[in-house]
Amino acid sequence: MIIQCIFEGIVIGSILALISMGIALIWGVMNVLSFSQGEFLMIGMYLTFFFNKNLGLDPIISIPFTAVIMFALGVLVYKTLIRKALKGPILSQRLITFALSMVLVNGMLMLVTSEFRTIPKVIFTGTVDFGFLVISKEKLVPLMVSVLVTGALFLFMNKTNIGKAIRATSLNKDAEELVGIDTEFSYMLAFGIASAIAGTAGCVLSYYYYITPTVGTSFLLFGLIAVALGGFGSIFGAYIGGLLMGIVDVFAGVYFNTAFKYVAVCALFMLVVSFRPKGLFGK
Amino acid sequence: MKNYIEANSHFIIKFLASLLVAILLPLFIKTPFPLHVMILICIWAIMGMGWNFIGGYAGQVSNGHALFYGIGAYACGIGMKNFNASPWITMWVGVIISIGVAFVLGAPLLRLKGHYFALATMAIAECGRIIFLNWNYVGGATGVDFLNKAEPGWYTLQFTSKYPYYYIFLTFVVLILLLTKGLDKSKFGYYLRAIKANEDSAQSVGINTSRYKLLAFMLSAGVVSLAGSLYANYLQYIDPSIVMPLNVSMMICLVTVMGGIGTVIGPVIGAIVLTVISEYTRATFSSISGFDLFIYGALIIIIVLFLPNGLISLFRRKQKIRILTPLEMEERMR
Amino acid sequence: MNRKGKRIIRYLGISLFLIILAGGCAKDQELNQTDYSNNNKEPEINKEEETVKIGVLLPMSGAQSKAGQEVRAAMNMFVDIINENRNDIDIPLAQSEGLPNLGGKKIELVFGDLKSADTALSEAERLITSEGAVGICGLFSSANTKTAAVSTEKYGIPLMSEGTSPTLTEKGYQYFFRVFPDDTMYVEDSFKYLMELNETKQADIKTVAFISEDTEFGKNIANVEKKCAEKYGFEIVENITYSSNATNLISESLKLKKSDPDVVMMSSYISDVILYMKTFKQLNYKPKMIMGQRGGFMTSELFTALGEDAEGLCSTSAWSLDLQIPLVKQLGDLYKEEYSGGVEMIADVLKCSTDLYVLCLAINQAGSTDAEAIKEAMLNLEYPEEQLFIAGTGFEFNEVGQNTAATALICQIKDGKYRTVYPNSINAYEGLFPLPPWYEK
Amino acid sequence: MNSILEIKNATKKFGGLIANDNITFSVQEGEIVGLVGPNGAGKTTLFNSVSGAHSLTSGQVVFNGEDITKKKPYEICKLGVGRTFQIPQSLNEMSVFENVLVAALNRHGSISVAKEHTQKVIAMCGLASFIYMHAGNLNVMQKKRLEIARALATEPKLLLLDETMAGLSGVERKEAINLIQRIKISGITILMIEHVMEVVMNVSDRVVVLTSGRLLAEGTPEEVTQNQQVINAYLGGMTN
Repeated sequence: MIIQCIFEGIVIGSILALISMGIALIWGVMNVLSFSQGEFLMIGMYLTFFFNKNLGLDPIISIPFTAVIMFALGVLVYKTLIRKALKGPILSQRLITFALSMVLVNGMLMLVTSEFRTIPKVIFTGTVDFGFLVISKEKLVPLMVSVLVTGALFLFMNKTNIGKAIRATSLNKDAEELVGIDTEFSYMLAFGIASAIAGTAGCVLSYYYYITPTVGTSFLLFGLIAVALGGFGSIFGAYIGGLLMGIVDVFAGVYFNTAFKYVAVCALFMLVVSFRPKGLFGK
Repeated sequence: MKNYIEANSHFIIKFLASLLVAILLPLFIKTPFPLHVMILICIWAIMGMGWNFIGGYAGQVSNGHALFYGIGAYACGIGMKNFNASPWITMWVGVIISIGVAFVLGAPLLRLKGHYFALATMAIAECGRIIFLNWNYVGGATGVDFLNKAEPGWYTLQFTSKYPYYYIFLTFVVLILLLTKGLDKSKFGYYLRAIKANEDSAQSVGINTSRYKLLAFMLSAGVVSLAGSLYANYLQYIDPSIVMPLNVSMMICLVTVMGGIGTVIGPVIGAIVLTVISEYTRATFSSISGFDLFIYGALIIIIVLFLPNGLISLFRRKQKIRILTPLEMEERMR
Repeated sequence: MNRKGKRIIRYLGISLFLIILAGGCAKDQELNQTDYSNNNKEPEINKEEETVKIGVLLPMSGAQSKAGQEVRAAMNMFVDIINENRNDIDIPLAQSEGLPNLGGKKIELVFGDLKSADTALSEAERLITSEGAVGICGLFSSANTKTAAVSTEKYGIPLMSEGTSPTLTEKGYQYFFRVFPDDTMYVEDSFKYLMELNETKQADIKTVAFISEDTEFGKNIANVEKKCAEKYGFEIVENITYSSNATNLISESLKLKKSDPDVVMMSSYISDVILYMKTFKQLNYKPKMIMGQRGGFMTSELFTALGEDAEGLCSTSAWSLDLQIPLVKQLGDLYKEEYSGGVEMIADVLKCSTDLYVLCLAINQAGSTDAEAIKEAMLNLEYPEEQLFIAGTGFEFNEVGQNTAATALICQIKDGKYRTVYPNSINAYEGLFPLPPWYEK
Repeated sequence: MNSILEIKNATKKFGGLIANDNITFSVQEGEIVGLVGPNGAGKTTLFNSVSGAHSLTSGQVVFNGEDITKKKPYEICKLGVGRTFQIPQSLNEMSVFENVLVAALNRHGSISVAKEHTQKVIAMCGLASFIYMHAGNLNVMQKKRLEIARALATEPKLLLLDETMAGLSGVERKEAINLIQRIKISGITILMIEHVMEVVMNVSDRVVVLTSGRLLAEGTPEEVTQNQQVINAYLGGMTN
């Protein structure tokens, strides 16, 4: 039973990690708390559904397409809204993303009504039953994809010079400009990558989850907490934060009380933040 | 006192004029729906002003004030249902409980800065909602409805017509507005603004920043809980999903930012504009699903983008940055 | 932002704001001249209105807006049947135009948005006072029924709701009516069905588990289920409450799999039902029987989202397409072809539209839109037995507004459609027990 | 004259780095003490320890006979220690008047009394013409002057000045020296970190020299300039 809980916890944690990494990227680089990350996840799911229904693509195959479209959407949103908002007070940046999430949810609601859709058949189905541990192949997909995406993001941020530029921007924007790095480009890129990651999370999640305009909101709150748990702007910290959230979510539910499992998760967050005000890996 | 009036004459004239309008307006309204909107405006104005103390003046943006809103509502609900106590008493019990909770939570919370503080308050409000949802004494998910027609209106604060509700809520709005005006130019107000501007340098000039932040947090908790009690009596039925959801916390913060953060009448302006837009978009566009919230979100984006300092910047000329001529300096020195 | 730009925005903003305000007030004024200064007596709706307006509250946004649209279509169907002369349909008021006893006045629906429980209060009030509704019905949950009742009781307007919580009839509402059974009857029925399975098919069901979501809907049913389980002697192995906006339902499913009950009774909305079925499948766990308490089980999306995974799911219900009454098939087909764009009629949709239909019957029988007269007519509603299109023996409302003649039934999904399995008086189809596992080994 | 401030073997470590190593000296009431030393000698760290911005690893700070090592910045300020920051930390969204008013409120509860006091301090510091300007819009010299005004408004007994002369032109420097002398006359003891030797030598009564976290020498300006260790450690490069 415990092994099953650990496995399930890691799976849920890996999806939460995908969302919290996107938030950590935006938070770290632009110090903006993005409330619309949940909605990018939802749009990613609808894109996957669209590809699956009309072009018959399995969610995994549609990951690259969804990621590219979401990247473009992220850049568009950055150019139109976030860039202007960055000039205003910090608080209005957070409210812009909150209002944007309201617009996206209800816009999608008007477009495609709130009907619950699912992806009928996927390549990896069926379960492998070891008696004490049942591994469903559908659950392996989010695990693998999130490890791949984290690795890719880690390499990109540390190895490529564009990635280093983005990381440098998060440390000190003014020094950046003096050195001649175009911070606008880094911001746009960061926002684009974050929404692309959320889109990938959407593909992965639509593997076994239902799709409706309001699906993003519940993932958003726990993605935010996972980021704060992991630490200010540290992407690796967000990944660990996401995993931790998933495991605590399952264990609290099974061994404590299912109704109060989210109270346990919030209690963990309060505990960590009171001892380390900047989160586990925060600078 | 004389120079106080002379100094704030500008504010007093505007205040009395708008008060007159607020008092006379209901007499021209025939159907209760606009009156319902005005009552909501009062509620949101009180909440916005309450939140303004901690979010606006002290700069510690909290996204979890629905917790105190819920405590105030439940204090009245349970008071009426189980103890048959008049809301005039249970309202203040709710305020005291909220201040207590704010004091207990304030100490660990206020050590956090910026986004962390916002996320921590959001997590706590969500925990509060879940706890109230599964707590059978307070009716849990079935909520508390206290439609009690026995005692007369003034004792149970339950009336068939809307006018008494409106005028009672309006008096609360005026009282809290005057409280804010008083505190704005007081030591408390200056200290909070200093904390918001630069906490370290504020501390180096003798301000006990953690104590003042806690005071502001407790004051804002009390005022928001008051709004919760008033709204509970108007709605006469409460359950956790009405009084403690995440979007109520966000709306409280939105009302103040929209109006003009850290100003005296900012929250009131924000409450008026936002409530009117949200109620009327819902009433007129109710046929297409989701359209009214779509418009609402879009309007908020437009306002926040083009008027970053809030709607109040429309009505207030920017402070002139000028250097005093020597003559003015002489005259000021005397 | 130079000063001239700011001044333009200022005037633009104020004028826009005043237009919204004026538009809103004007819309209310001309629609309804009733004077509200002396507020405590009921609003006298002047008689020359050419149509009888009925307020309909539906969830327009959020997860339930699709169901809202289906209910709206069904209600339009009933309004057309009443307003036009449809002699091919053999139910009262069909063969006449409008309400004969009110001089042939037509029925007109006015709609409001049920975004959340507190908007129910203001929307109900808006429909009554600004739109002049003489009665309120719609797709209610128990929670928003209570807030809507605050308005309807205050203005003395009949409220028809299918919120199934038994507490609704204990509140002493004067003008509240419910055509179909409440939770207690549904849950009693599901346990009687289990008893019958034990007798006729030696299913020897002994243990039961309850999964209920943590809002009003789930909580009420959980309490009733506990009482009935003790009454009928079933052992409760698990009683799980889960948070309705959970990101995953794994811990709940694991606890269920560990306790492995004979029957799982589930009261959840559609999103959780889909998630549970998928999670059960991933854990390779198939309970012997899944008995849903309506909610998510009574939605058209259950079939589209789950496909053949939905086979064998049972649910309590007040109505089913395969009732052996010709009228049922006729109304079902009319709805499918002309109103819902090919979506099958499901129980919840019929229940809400029947509320509307019964309200019109009462108004017609009372011959006026006055609430007391409607209440009188409702309490002794005459309805010819052979023209019934719902289960049960007719419409007999007791003084608290519950239709005592309504009966519940149990149905099970077989090849993509709900088939009635209990009571077998309505020649039920042979139930399937226990359910086959997910993957044939 | 009794000593107003005694620093007893103050040590401050940031992880492995020893910023202050066992520093002991005292400041007498009413005098001006210059704290000099090359960059990175630990001068500002010492200031932060005295004013409570961060705690000492070991050692003790006594002010007017009261141990203030463990106290918080606002408590120390209330006791009578005003300080300025090396990089001006003014309250940028507030006007100059409000900046100083906030500091004046430290001693005077009522707003009106505090306002009068603020007027006097602003006039004394020569900021009267910028009274309604936002602190954020001031230039460096004005911001440094505002730092002094804010510290003065708290009516301190001891004033810690952190490089208030840096970046000032000839005329501005004279005004600053004049201001410091006026402060001294009003009976406030001054401990100031300064790089501008010309100012330190003819303004301060005594000079304390720090190098790489340790106390090198202490004495009147004349003694310090002759002290051989100081010359090769710090003044060696100067050819005057």
